[in-house]
Amino acid sequence: MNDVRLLDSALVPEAALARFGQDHPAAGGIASFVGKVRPDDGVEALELSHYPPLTLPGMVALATQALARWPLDGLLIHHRVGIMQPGEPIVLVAAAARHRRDAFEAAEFAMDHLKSDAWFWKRELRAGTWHWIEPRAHDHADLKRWK
Amino acid sequence: MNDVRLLDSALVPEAALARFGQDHPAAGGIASFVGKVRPDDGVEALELSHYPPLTLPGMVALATQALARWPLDGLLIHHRVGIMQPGEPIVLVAAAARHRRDAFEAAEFAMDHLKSDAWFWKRELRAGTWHWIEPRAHDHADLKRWK
Amino acid sequence: MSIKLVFLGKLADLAGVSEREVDAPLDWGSLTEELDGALGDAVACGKIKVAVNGTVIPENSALAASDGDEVALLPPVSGG
Amino acid sequence: MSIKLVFLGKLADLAGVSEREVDAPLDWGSLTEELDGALGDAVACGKIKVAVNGTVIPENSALAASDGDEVALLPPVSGG
Repeated sequence: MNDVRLLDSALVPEAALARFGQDHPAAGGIASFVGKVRPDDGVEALELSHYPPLTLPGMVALATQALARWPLDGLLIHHRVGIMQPGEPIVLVAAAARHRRDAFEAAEFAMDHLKSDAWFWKRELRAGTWHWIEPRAHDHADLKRWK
Repeated sequence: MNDVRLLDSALVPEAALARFGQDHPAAGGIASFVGKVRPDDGVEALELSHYPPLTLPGMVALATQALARWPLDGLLIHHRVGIMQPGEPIVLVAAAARHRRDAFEAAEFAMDHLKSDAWFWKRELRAGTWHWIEPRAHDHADLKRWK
Repeated sequence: MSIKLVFLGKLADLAGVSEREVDAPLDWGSLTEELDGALGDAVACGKIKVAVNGTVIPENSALAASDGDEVALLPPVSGG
Repeated sequence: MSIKLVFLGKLADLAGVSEREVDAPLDWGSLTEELDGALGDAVACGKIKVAVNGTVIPENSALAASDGDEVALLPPVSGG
């Protein structure tokens, strides 16, 4: 029902979405989101690290929560770890549902939690130096929508 | 910037999304929605008709409206006309933006308007007979969100 | 001296054709007289909008089409 | 008689390694004594969470790890 993965090599959203659509032929709609490394701000590379005992289990729990909250046919969460170049996909979320509002909400819910409530640590390479990315106040505002 | 089309043959969401992503390399995220003919309710086929002097111009105006309302890198609206089988994609909407909230909202805005405020007439084939689909009260509630 | 009437959605079913030529000029009164039976009823009572040459007119009663115009009869669009 | 300490995110940079063995048993007091310099400061003051064998403990002060345990030090996750 759910398809939750950590990937240490290229994430190809189109291929994953095509498969997800085939896996849920009865869903009236699929809402999805692809997040990419922004090719601006002088960022030369992004590295995501994770902690295996927590990160994937946390993502699986997130998917289970979404499925309990909205009537979904299925939820897909694919997240990269490792070093990525500007323009590369970092995350793909897709929600299949009978009604489009449910699909949209579940996909946004998953994205908001992945962005600020999942066990990932990020650093950016700028001008040849790695910089760790701190939490942002804005992320917590995003999470409050779902309380 | 915008890519708005009426298609009278198969819509392949994955291919269109891959192209859209390439067209907007600087967008941090792309939110999208695919709506399909639901393979249930005994529906054997769905036919969408349109009126060329109004339908595509209305979709183009919708995209322009979305671009004026959210800071988007681009908006894609591909909509089928003609006869479709259960499981076939009817519509694809995708919004590319720097911030994911803008992308999600613009995609939902476009879907809500396409579903109830665009010049399409639909009929379903059930048990060998075509039935025209009437407007639904729920659609107007969906539109009110955006007033 | 003719006008092209275009029937959309279920009106095309009721008319049996998707378009028909009618004599110019045409106003809302002569249009509803022109169309009889179930088609006439649907147009008169059915929340129909009217487009002239690709522009929806604000009030059906303001219809004033002349030779060469295309008049489209648009039933409410289908829900999602 | 040892415990595996795992450093995540910027703590791995400060520690210079991603993991280190320390003597069992380990509580929050002996852990903060064990880590010195910038690493010690970051752990003591930095809103760190602690996981023992893959489960985050509710209060760092309740840390009580014994031989064979894996103790992970988790700085705040990065924003989106």
